[in-house]
Amino acid sequence: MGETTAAPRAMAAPGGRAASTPLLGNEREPTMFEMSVPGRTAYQLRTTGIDVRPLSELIPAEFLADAPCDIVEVSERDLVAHFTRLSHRQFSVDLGAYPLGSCTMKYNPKVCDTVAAMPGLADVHPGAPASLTQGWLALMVELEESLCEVTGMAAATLQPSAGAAGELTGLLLMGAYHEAQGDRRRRVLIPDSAHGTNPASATLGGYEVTTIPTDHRGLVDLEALREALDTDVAGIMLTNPNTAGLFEEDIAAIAAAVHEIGGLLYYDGANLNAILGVVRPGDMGFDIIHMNLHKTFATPHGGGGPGAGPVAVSQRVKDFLPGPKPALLEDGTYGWVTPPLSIGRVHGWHGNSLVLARALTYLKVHGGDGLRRVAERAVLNANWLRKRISEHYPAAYDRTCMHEVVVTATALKRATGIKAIDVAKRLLEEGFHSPTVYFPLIVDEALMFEPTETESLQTLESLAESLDRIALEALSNPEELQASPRTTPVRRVDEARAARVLVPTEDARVID
Amino acid sequence: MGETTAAPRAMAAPGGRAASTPLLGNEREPTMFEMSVPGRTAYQLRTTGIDVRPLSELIPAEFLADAPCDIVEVSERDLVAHFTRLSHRQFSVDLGAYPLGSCTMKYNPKVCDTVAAMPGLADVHPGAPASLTQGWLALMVELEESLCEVTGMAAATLQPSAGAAGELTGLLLMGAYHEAQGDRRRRVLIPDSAHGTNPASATLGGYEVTTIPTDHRGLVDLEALREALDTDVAGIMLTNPNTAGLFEEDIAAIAAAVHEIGGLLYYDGANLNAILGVVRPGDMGFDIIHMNLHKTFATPHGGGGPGAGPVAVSQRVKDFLPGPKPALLEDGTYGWVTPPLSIGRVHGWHGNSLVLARALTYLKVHGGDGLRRVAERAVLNANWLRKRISEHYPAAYDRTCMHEVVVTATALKRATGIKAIDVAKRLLEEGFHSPTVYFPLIVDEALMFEPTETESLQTLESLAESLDRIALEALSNPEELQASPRTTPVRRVDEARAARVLVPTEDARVID
Amino acid sequence: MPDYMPHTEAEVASMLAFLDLESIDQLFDAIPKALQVSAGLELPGGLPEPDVSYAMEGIARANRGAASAMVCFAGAGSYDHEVPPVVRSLAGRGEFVTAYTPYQPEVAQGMLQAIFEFQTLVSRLSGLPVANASLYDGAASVTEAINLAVASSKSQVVHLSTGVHPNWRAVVRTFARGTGHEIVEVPLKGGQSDFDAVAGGDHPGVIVVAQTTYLGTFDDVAAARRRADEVGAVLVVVADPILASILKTPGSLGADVVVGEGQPLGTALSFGGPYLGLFACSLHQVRRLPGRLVGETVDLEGRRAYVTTLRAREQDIRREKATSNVCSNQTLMAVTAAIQLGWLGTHGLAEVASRCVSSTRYLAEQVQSVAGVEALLPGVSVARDVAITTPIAAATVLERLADDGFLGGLAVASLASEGDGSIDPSLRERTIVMSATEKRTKAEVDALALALGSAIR
Amino acid sequence: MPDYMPHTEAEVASMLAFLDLESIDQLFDAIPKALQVSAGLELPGGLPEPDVSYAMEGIARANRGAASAMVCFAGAGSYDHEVPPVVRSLAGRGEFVTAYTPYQPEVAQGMLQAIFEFQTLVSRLSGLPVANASLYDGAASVTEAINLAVASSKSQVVHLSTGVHPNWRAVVRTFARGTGHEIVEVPLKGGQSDFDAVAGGDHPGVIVVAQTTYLGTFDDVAAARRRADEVGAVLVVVADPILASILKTPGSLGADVVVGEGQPLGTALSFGGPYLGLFACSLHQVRRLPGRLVGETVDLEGRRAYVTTLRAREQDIRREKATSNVCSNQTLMAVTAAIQLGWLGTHGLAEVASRCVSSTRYLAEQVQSVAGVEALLPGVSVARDVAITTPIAAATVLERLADDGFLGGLAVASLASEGDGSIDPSLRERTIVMSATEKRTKAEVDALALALGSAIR
Ligand SMILES: Cc1ncc(COP(=O)(O)O)c(C=O)c1O
Ligand SMILES: Cc1ncc(COP(=O)(O)O)c(C=O)c1O
Repeated sequence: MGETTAAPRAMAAPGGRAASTPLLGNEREPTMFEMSVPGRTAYQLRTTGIDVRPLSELIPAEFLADAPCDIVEVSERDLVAHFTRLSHRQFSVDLGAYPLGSCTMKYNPKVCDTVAAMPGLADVHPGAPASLTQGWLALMVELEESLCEVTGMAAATLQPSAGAAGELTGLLLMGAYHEAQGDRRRRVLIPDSAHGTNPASATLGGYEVTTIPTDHRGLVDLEALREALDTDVAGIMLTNPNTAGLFEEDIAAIAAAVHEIGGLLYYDGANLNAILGVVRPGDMGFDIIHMNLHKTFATPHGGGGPGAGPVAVSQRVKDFLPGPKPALLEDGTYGWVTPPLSIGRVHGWHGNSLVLARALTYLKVHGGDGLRRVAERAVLNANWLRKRISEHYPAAYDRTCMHEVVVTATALKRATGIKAIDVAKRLLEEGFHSPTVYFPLIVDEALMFEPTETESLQTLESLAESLDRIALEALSNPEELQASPRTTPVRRVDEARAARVLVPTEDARVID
Repeated sequence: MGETTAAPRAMAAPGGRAASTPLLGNEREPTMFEMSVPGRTAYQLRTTGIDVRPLSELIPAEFLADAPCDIVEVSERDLVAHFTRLSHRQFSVDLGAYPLGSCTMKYNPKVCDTVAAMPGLADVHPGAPASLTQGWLALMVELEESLCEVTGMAAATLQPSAGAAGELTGLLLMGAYHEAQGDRRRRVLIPDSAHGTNPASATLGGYEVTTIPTDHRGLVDLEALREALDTDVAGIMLTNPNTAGLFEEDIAAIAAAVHEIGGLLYYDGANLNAILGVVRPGDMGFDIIHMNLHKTFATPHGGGGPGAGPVAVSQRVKDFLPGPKPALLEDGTYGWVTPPLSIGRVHGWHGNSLVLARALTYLKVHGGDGLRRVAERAVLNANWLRKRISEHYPAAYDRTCMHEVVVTATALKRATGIKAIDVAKRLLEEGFHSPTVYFPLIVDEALMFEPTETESLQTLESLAESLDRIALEALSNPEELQASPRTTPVRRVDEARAARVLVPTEDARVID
Repeated sequence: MPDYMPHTEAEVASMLAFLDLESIDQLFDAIPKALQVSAGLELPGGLPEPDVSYAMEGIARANRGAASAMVCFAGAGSYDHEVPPVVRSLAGRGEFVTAYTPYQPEVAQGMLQAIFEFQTLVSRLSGLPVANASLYDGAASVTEAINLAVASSKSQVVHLSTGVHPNWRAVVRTFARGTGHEIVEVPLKGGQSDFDAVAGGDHPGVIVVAQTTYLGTFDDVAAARRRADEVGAVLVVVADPILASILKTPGSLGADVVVGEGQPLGTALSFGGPYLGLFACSLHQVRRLPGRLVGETVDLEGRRAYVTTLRAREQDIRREKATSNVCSNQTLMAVTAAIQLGWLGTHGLAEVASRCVSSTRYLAEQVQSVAGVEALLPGVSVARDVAITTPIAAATVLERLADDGFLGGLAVASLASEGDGSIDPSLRERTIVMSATEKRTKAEVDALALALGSAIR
Repeated sequence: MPDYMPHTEAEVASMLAFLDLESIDQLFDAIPKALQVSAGLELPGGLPEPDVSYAMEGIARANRGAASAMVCFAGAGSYDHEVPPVVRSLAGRGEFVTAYTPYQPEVAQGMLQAIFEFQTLVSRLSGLPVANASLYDGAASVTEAINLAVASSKSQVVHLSTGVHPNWRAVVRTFARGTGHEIVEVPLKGGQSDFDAVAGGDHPGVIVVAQTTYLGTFDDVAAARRRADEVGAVLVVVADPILASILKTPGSLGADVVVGEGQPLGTALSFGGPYLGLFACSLHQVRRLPGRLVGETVDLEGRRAYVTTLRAREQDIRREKATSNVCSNQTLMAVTAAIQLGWLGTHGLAEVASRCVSSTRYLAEQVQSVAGVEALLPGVSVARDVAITTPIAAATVLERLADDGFLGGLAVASLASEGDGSIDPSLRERTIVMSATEKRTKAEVDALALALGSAIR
């Protein structure tokens, strides 16, 4: 009987079927749109007592759509199941070690989630008068001051939303500074090891980029730098430790040289974790610096963002900072003040405020001493791992590294055909997220490990054992290895096809 | 170099290794104890300003241990990773359909989590004076009244922590009632289809159990019941719909017969979901009833509990209810009142209060109409499924069922050797939780499906298709089927060994 | 009205058609019309979620006494401990919260392993080799322990120390109506069980004492063991799971069964529930163990796995012959306790325990320095609670303290009824039991003492 | 002090020994001693988590203006919408919160699919076929849109309507310092862009208008499209994602790029961030798209899979030639928006949009019935905000309303600086822009109107 009058066959996808959670299976998860059924709803809204009038009485006809925009129609139950299953198809720090170089994927304390959810912080309208937001203003002033102390700078802005936004802000500050000296400089120097955001930001900042090579030590080639310097150079962008995980030992000389031609030093703070409480960019001679609070200060990365990229500057750049800035006023209250020569706003409001609240929480828990311990343990972990895996994965530069180590799989590749990417994929099967691969660009077959300070010695040892196993497997069974990962919900994906047959939305679907 | 001074080899388990999350692999997750490292800590406590004195000054030596009890030593990071990974090894309603018969695994609205976490509810000491807990008292009174209206009873107690506790409470009420009539009755009648808690509770309530058989309709055998009735019978325990998912049509006759000999009717409310707003136990003639708020009222089951098993009673049993009970006093405030002939407390305090708050939230969202819709859709779903799967999985009793349907795999077993348990295990691979198996005991090879009202038609159809597939596979490839589940973190487990070589704690471990 | 059901009207219609039905009411045709609700339930109509949230917030606000709003010195079994965001966040994961009892171990290793870890922790803290997966609360645990002990000793006479929380004793008495156990309450003398006072009657089969009493004194478990040996009784010990870190374990002192209230292990005060009944026993009692037990085993590929075991004890198998009727328990609280204990660790738990004792001693000193306030039992060591007497009714004092923002403790008269063996009848109405957890600061204690000075006037 | 690092002292020692080091300081030997921090950072010592929580609670309490504490009528781009527990709970799952950018698609299908769904939703709402994975906020989106449009039109002259939020325009101007774009602001007339007022200058390569202005009026996108066609400009439209449900899509009206602020889609007011920059464009612009883009593909077994695609646009590959410098974006807010839109669905979003317009109209009527309060633009339809003028300074009125428990709106003078083309200079100081979302009740609106009556006196 079942099959006679049976159910509507051309059905939406079943929201209650859990075959895509890796706990049960590795089938694909339907999209919300595939689960959608006309007329199904989940929303519940407050009873207001205000009648909803016909839209035609409220909105001029030329602007009004004929019908509501069709988005999706699912039940709350299916919504929960869908996103819970998607979460099971996602790796995260909460699941295990994430030694992704340059990303500082440390443990994100849960207390910060609670702080960011406090109604007194989360429910504040950014345009509310200062009298109603004294807490937020105080928080921001305290954070600015703390970050200045950590970095050795004179003043800061919290507006930039991420590192790249901080970079661009910094470059505009650089320009404003030179302009105020009556100077218009066109070039910015950037090492070849730099992160891609550096040159991209420089371009958007209105500069031409001059690339400075890295020498055999893995450091800025001082000679090349000196040659590139002239009075058309607005400044240099450096990260220190650099992206090879090495401290730029010549920083004092570099700073002197750049300052001598009237240039400024920009510090890409992505690697600040290595030197917290040990050495400060300001003391090294940097004039402008951004921090990635989503790296160093443990605010979670959210699968791609949000971050926060505050910029701190030395005394002579201070007056150009974006505004309005939070400040303690003379009457003892907090308010907004715009610096005299401000470049203007770089954010629609005051920055990624709730990220800032998380960072201040982290800062307060650690205090000055704790931050130094962070750097020490981060560097200790990286060096331990560097030495421990050096047999099969020699460091690109054989010296004490800072918080991360770049190793190379060139020898492995030569011997077995196994590339850095194969190691990275195979490592997933071992229960670890892959390191960063093929960055920095100056190292062949680069694998960049940043173990971070919240991983234990046991985790490092286990990671090393996995890497050893992979190296042996590369010799004994390279084909199998290249087929990895095999235990994940999907295997290696066809990236070329994604670009060739672009399907950026459900409505462009061509597959199945 | 790596291998010379290499790392300590006899190490604790690596907390950062995620090979046990099914996303990456199906290795076993180490226990917290295996990850433990002497001296490692996670805790952080408030600064109090009170000095901790030497314990020897505070505690008589004969009571004081020589050293703190060794429990476990892990970092917060590893704790998070461990329990997040464990959560990935656990099925739940949030992941997908859970058609576990008799358990009413409906969607648990997330709003109830928020309510249960409100500091004004969660942070209240149960012994605080009534003047400080007026909100809680009001909540409880409102819930009692609502539950009485839903069930058609006169008064209720919220103290019992779960259904079984409600049963025992109800049986003690039955005893107190008879005693107050100067009657001491020794027997309680229970159908053979009843849940095991019913006879177990009856024993603890001081009764002997007389089992009443089920007739060919799947209902109480009225003749057998009549024969069993005499003035030694304190009452009968029924669930209606019964555990075969059928409504006891003769309920009026049963009630009359039991009342005639002076007995009381106890209603096991586990199946209340089917009849919300349709028919009320009180109107059927029941005198005492428990509800499972963790079934009918959507409070989550927490992997085994907590539940809440309020008991409601008719006018004549009211005075015996446990106390103290929340009540609106004459002065307009709320307070605690103990019924005149109360059997006493059945809970250390007032019941599973936060579960009660969730249930009231659910009740308020649904209101009277909504509850009836719940029953309608629950029954509609069960019947649709019953008919849809009847080809391969005929219902044990071929008639309209209520909120759940018991089907039998006897024919399948005869034809293929595939048993109910095999179907249940194989269904996991299809992305569905198994139904309840081998219950009620009166049905051979029973598979008890309770789809619940929050599952969609699409989910039901997909479940049916999976069941069809399994039936065909039973014919074509029974060995494969018996090997299921194959995609889960562990395969079928050795239950006999668990009982034979008891390892109830880490300290009793004999494996690996 | 919006709700959580997915059915569109079209779907309901198509489903009915599939069933050859015209209306949904026909599904209920087996139910006699006369019995059916005709005019709908007399309940208010459904409200959208946000309206209900506002309503529940209003209810919550009416609880003046929330520990988040008042400084909490109330204890006596339920304590205001630190529960960090990390524990709440992990224990609140949907997979744990919305799972059922682990009937299919292949997809329930998460809960099963967490329970196994919980059992291990309870076993270590109690000093006994087996612990179950939880019972409803401390009161339920002591009730079940008595049932087990009676079954084992074959005597229904129970000597129950009045050091055990009065509410729990009330629960024991209620359930004894069904089992017929004879519950004899043992009075306290100097804060310890005075067995001589009940020596006249039948020899008990079961002795129950609290290692630390609800009034904050240390009872003598070793002495209770000697007593039990003399009369051949099974010894049940009620223990506090925090102090378990620093006290000799009841197991090492000879307890046969150890029970307790697990609320202090990560569960909020919660107006009394859901709490967590702890239950541990010796190996030879395991076949009488109430509730679920998780054991380790292997799967068919030899991988370590967990499963509920010795199920033949349980009601769903043994029915009227089961050792207990418990089915749903408090698993989520057990998992919470495992997480909280993991977070505290050996050192954290010891630190919390030490602070509780130390700060309660400081509290005792400060409040007893107020003229008119006396120790209930001068010179007797305090564990994690202290009982004091005031010159006026305790209830009045507490109301006044509340006006100053303090939940100053519990009035013993609100717990122990008249004639209770735990306390001198002449002092009952004037006794407060109070406690300082690891969260209480010096400033808070000092302020309480100050407020108490005015409150007793 | 406690912290989050697992290292025991013994482990530190053994790790140092493995590295042949005596002290941890030696790890930093490459850093010139003279540069090193000698005496430690001048920061307070670390505090335990609970102390910090209390401190942060104190800070939070100092924000009198929290929408949970005051009735919020402030809008102008950031709105107090219902975000239900279910959305917060799903978006808060640790797997989403603590993931990095999906660099390894095999273990990031969760985020990738969620972003794909987000892109689909934004595409549907904008009426354009491609949407990216998010940018920082509305201001960043409009800035990037201008960059894309300039690159496409090859003219750096940008006609930017002053109907666009003043803060966003400020951001555009700041970043134009680097790109050298010439930003010409187009004044409003009767609440719509008055292109004739700027017709004198160079032909623009880019025209930017807001479909609904920050003052709550409807601008005429079709007219802007005609203008753009006349001068050969690329048309960028700023749209509100809620009203998108009921208005003609900007795409259907001829927008080349649609941008917006996604905060109303499930993100709290958050004191301005993290918010969500929405960005959609036509297919032929896709190789200039800023930020990440997720595309569908297959894995090597042919299973549907998602991956970030067209990466050659991005800074990590293209470096100084990249279309944008953006790296980290606001993915978590994008996922939140997808969840929130899933919860609202087609009907819920339309209901919210209709309520916003309807309730804001009611709000407009009520406050304008107060003597002395006028519409800024009498007779002009209001979208989801309404601008009113008061007889006294708007800032003073708002302070007074705050004392009565209302966040009564935003003072236009706090947003638009002197001479801003969006508003009559003589009214700037006396104009308030206010909004009623779907959450505002009749009682609240009526009470606001009453309070306003006193506040303007
Ligand atoms: C060295 C370096 N610089 C800059 C950035 C850009 O930072 P963000 O992603 O916050 O924009 C990164 C991010 O990975 C980085 O590693
Ligand atoms: C029919 C029936 N009765 C009683 C119970 C016991 O309820 P609880 O688990 O709440 O004690 C159950 C639980 O599954 C049940 O299904």
